[in-house]
Amino acid sequence: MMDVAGEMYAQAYRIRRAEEEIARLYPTDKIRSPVHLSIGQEGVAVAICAHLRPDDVVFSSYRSHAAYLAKGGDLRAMMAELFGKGTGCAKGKAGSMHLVDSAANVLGTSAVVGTGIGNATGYAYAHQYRQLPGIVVCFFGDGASEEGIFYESMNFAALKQLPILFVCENNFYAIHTHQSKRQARCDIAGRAAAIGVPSEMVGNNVMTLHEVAGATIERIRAGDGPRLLECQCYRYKEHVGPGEDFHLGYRTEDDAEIWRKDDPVRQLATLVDTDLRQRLEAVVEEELAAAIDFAESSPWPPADELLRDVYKTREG
Amino acid sequence: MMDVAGEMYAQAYRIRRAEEEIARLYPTDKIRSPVHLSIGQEGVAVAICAHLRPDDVVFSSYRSHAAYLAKGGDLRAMMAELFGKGTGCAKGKAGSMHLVDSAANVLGTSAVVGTGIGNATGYAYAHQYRQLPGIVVCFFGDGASEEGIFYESMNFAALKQLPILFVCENNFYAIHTHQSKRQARCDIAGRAAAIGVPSEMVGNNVMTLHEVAGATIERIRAGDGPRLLECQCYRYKEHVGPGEDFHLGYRTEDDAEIWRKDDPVRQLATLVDTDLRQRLEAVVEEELAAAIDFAESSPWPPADELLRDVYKTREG
Amino acid sequence: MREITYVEAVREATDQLMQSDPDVLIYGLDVDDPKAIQGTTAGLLAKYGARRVFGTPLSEDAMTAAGIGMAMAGLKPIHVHIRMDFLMLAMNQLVNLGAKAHYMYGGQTSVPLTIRAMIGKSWGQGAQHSQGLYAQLMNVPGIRVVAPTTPYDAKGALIAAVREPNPVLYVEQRLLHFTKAAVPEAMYELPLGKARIMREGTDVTIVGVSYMALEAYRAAQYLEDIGISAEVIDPIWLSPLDHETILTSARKTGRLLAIDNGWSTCGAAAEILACMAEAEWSDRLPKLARLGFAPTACPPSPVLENLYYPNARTIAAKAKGMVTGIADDWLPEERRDLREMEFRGPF
Amino acid sequence: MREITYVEAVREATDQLMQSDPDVLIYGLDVDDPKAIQGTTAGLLAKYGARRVFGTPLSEDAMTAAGIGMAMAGLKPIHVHIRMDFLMLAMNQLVNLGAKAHYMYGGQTSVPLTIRAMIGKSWGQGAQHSQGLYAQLMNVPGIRVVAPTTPYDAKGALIAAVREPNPVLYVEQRLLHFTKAAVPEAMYELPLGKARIMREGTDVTIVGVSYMALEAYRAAQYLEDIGISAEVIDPIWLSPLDHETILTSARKTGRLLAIDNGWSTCGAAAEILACMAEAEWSDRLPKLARLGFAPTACPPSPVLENLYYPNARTIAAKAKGMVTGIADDWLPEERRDLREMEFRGPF
Ligand SMILES: Cc1ncc(C[n+]2csc(CCOP(=O)(O)OP(=O)(O)O)c2C)c(N)n1
Ligand SMILES: Cc1ncc(C[n+]2csc(CCOP(=O)(O)OP(=O)(O)O)c2C)c(N)n1
Ligand SMILES: [Mg+2]
Ligand SMILES: [Mg+2]
Repeated sequence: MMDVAGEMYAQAYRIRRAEEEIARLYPTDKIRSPVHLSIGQEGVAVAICAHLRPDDVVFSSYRSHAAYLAKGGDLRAMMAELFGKGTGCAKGKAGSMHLVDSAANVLGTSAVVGTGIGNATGYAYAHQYRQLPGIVVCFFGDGASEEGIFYESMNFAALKQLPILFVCENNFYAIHTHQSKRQARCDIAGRAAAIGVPSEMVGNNVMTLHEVAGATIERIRAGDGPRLLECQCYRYKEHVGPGEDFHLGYRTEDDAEIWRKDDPVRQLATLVDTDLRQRLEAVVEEELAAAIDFAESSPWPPADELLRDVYKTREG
Repeated sequence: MMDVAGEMYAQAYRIRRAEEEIARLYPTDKIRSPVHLSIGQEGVAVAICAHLRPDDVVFSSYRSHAAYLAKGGDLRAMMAELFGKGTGCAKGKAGSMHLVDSAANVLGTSAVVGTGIGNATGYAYAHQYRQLPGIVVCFFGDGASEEGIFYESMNFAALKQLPILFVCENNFYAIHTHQSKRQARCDIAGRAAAIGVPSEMVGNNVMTLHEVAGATIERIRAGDGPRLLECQCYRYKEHVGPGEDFHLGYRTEDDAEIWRKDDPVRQLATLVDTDLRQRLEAVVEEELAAAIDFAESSPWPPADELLRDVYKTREG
Repeated sequence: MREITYVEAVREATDQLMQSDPDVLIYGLDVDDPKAIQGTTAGLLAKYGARRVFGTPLSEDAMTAAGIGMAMAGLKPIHVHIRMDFLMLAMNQLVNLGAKAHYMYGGQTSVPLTIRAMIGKSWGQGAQHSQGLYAQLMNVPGIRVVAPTTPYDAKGALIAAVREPNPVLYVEQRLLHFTKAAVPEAMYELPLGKARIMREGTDVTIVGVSYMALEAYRAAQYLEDIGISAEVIDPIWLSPLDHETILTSARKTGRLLAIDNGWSTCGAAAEILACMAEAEWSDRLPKLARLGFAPTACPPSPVLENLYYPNARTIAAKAKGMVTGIADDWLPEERRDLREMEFRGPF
Repeated sequence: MREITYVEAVREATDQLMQSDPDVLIYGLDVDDPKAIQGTTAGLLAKYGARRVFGTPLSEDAMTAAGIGMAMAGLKPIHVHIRMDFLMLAMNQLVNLGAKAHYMYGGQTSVPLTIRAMIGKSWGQGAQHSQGLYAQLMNVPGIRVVAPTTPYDAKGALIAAVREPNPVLYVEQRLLHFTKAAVPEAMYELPLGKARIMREGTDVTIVGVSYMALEAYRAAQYLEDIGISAEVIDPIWLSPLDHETILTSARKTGRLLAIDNGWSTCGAAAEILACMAEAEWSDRLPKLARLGFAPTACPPSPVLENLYYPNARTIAAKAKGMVTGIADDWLPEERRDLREMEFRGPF
């Protein structure tokens, strides 16, 4: 059996490569949807989701490719969705920013910052209500933690002791603005703790995060209420789109270099022996090529899809 | 010259008596506006406003009679407003819940909980922008601190180091629900501090609060940024209306008794000698009777007031 | 049949819904407090416990978000706002998530969430406790809007709303809470998107939204006194709106007056007029008009507040003008039996 | 006269406003970042400093509240939202405070706040980055709404908005940002509540809101090709709306088609139709119709997105049906010179 590092490497490599392919294809205009890539930050989704079970539920933001894939979302349906095809995970109605795969319990990715924090909290209430064993995990950015809904949701989750893990992917920027220009005290974990959600800050080391996440999730599963992990990470690409953005001047190549040296995918690669690594990579490459092929060759949604799904039809 | 305790007693007695009169008159249906009385909580507004100057600005909620009067708002205009008369502070367009007296710099009392916190923060930004010496003081309840706008405003005020004092009048209840049923951690001052606003919790002793407030306001005037005071207090009357509400069962007479024993108006009374006290009280009684008379005898607003002030007319 | 109040109709519908479906729950500020939202949630906490009946922190944004999350997980929450004005804090979640989730997730999820929101009136409640803002959600596809007027419809509409697999804004006007009428004990549902003809007539059609349906009904009685026969329609559902019933009536009478329970600019009355304007008309030119709240915030002073709202007499006057073609300053003498109910709280 | 883009017109107006009035400031998410809100705030930070040009935390509710507070203190802030969709987080402050403060405080305060909000379109931006929600604020008295279409109007409307002593929602459509036209260098203001006749015609009046005014203008060219003469009106101000100009035109042509830049249920188009329906018409029966976004969230797939919006050709087809009385499936051949501009970001 493959060990944890191997599994995480396979997943991290898969996410990295899928997004690299998206970036490569983007200039062809086949993907007509704004894409927010996680390249550089994949370690967070991978380390957290390694502890999740199928009946655990994930919410995320518009920067959701990593969480979607790490939780088991269908890669083909994701690619087709980015291409706007009828075989996409939402039949061409989601684009990149609203990925969904309810079979894998990937729900509620949203492009209005912060919204999912409240939705995930409600979902966790439903789990508690029904005494379901699954927990809810909600990914969001450092910027999202400034929205009122973050504060209100933390309070409610703590008040009701809900089975939810809040994961703040702190990449230090909201678009081009550094956290220190937006937050009076740069301590998101501390804020959550003051509201009543026990919290921890974790650096960029994937195996450390994996360990902390394991212990944290165990507490949540044990009925010990919500937790927050503030996970430091770094986005290599521009905020939206396939390119780089160092020319904008809000951050430097040197800043990035520090993080690149500690690249999460490479961190994991070094833990896997070469043979296995090559086999895992080959599998990913094959899956990826097939997914792109599927997206390319899939049909457009039919015109009557425009007005389908506006309202759910009542059963019975 | 009268000492601080004397001045504060005069103000506290004035507020107490004005609200007692409102409660007495209410059953006559002359005051056709929902009233949220501060009886029992007057110490907070009195102790804070004792430090304010005319160019300092006060924002408050629907429970604003105390802050309005303590900051120097016109009593006659307030009474007339409660009676719905054209001589009211807002010509009959405010009622009890939106008292305003811009000459006294009493602004923005609002019936949607929490809204004023953000407005006051913006007002403080304008003071900083214009380098005005006045500070802004914003009163709100424990319930208001649960709204997202509280969190967002604290962060912005701290980020910009604004000249503002946030005063949370913690009377432990939002309508009939105790703080502990609404807040995961009952530590509003602690929450504000974690966001970046230095904060302090103060009990029901008026002179202590007066002292703490003095030191705090001095720091704000010195340009040291925002502060929050969480002031514990207790409302004797029902949430809205002139009566008592112990029959509802959400709190007991015994709870109230503990606070009544330490009544803020009485605290101050004991610090003033009998002679002076009687003279101060007589002045208040006279002012109050005249104000009620003024309200009674004032005319209704004319019909064409209905559509005046919808838009401000442009000058020039 | 027994007569019960609107409050009791809402309470009973909630009780029966909770009894018959373990996925139904009710929450919102103060739903579990001693006053129990005018009594509409009375007894539910004792019967169903704090898991299914709970008050919340003052956090409308997150609590709306949570309701959407619960609904996505298959529960059928009822979220209560004691004032529609506070709904403005919930707009982001309702417009950007609740109304769109089913569509933008390609049908993979749905949001069977009911939002009860109450419109205040009278007794100087003023600018922020009196608004009828439902049209802002009529503007948005993906969410239903229902505004029942009678106790019978209150019960049937709430049951329909909670069973509807999409978000529904359920509009209550607080003066209606005290009205009483015959209501069946068993559960029943109003049909989605079906208006009710409250009174037949031949000279003019008056459509009244929510409480304004009652005022329209009273107006018809004033009009009858002067020999004008008004047909009164309560649309009940504002989204979807029953164009057909309204149009059929307007075709018959040749005149339509729509009374909003809010501002009529871009309001329900504007929508009704626009629908009529778009319809096919043979040769007879229909007369179309609307009334709504005065275009300003609501003033608390009683003399101004009185002028702020349309009422039976001003509606009758407007309708008479449409029928006679003469715009004079006629106003019917107030009939005691048609007086508006008085409101003195609770708030 | 020199030609400049809409972006530059907005930037120049802001610059001149800030130059001429020390009380004017501009703030909002990312106004001070390198992309400078499509360039509309470029250079302002360097020129006026961080006190007058500042980005904010992600806190739309409090930042709107703060703008209202600043305005109450006499400043004239411009608050920028890169998406109108995010305005839903600001509704409580705009509806319950901003629009009401002047009235409910008896005229003692006022709120000269300008809110710039941009409507996205194309390139799969999808459900939450594409909404035209301005009608929700048209519904509310106390706030103005302006939606300039051309660079000339963009400049004149922004100057009018900032000098207006009441809150103003200033609506931009992002496709318009790239259009170019003659714009005077000096400061000038559009008159409040005045529409513009973009093109005279005799057979049908087409009113287009914001970007849809351009599509209506193109539609008129398609109609000209088949011998139909369309008058095109850009209302510019949605609140107050210029009923008079629209009515005069509709009386002349006998037909009016209103094109919304959002959903038309309770939308601007509904309001325009309702106003027309209420007007006095002699004997000739006017034909009234409207088009708007398809009644659903916006789908990102390009084939569906194309079907979602009215465009010059579908507008022309609708207008032709109104004029000829025949509803067939005619659509003009697309003319290259009348093609919609393409949009590929930035977002
Ligand atoms: C409510 C809202 N406000 C503003 C935006 C515009 N916006 C899109 S992404 C973004 C930055 C979010 O930063 P963060 O939460 O740190 O996430 P990251 O992009 O870094 O993953 C902003 C401001 C938005 N989408 N929603
Ligand atoms: C946004 C909003 N939500 C709910 C209400 C209803 N409401 C009115 S007062 C109140 C309680 C507020 O409690 P607190 O802030 O502690 O103030 P207090 O009344 O104790 O002075 C509530 C929930 C409201 N007015 N506004
Ligand atoms: Mg970030
Ligand atoms: Mg309280």
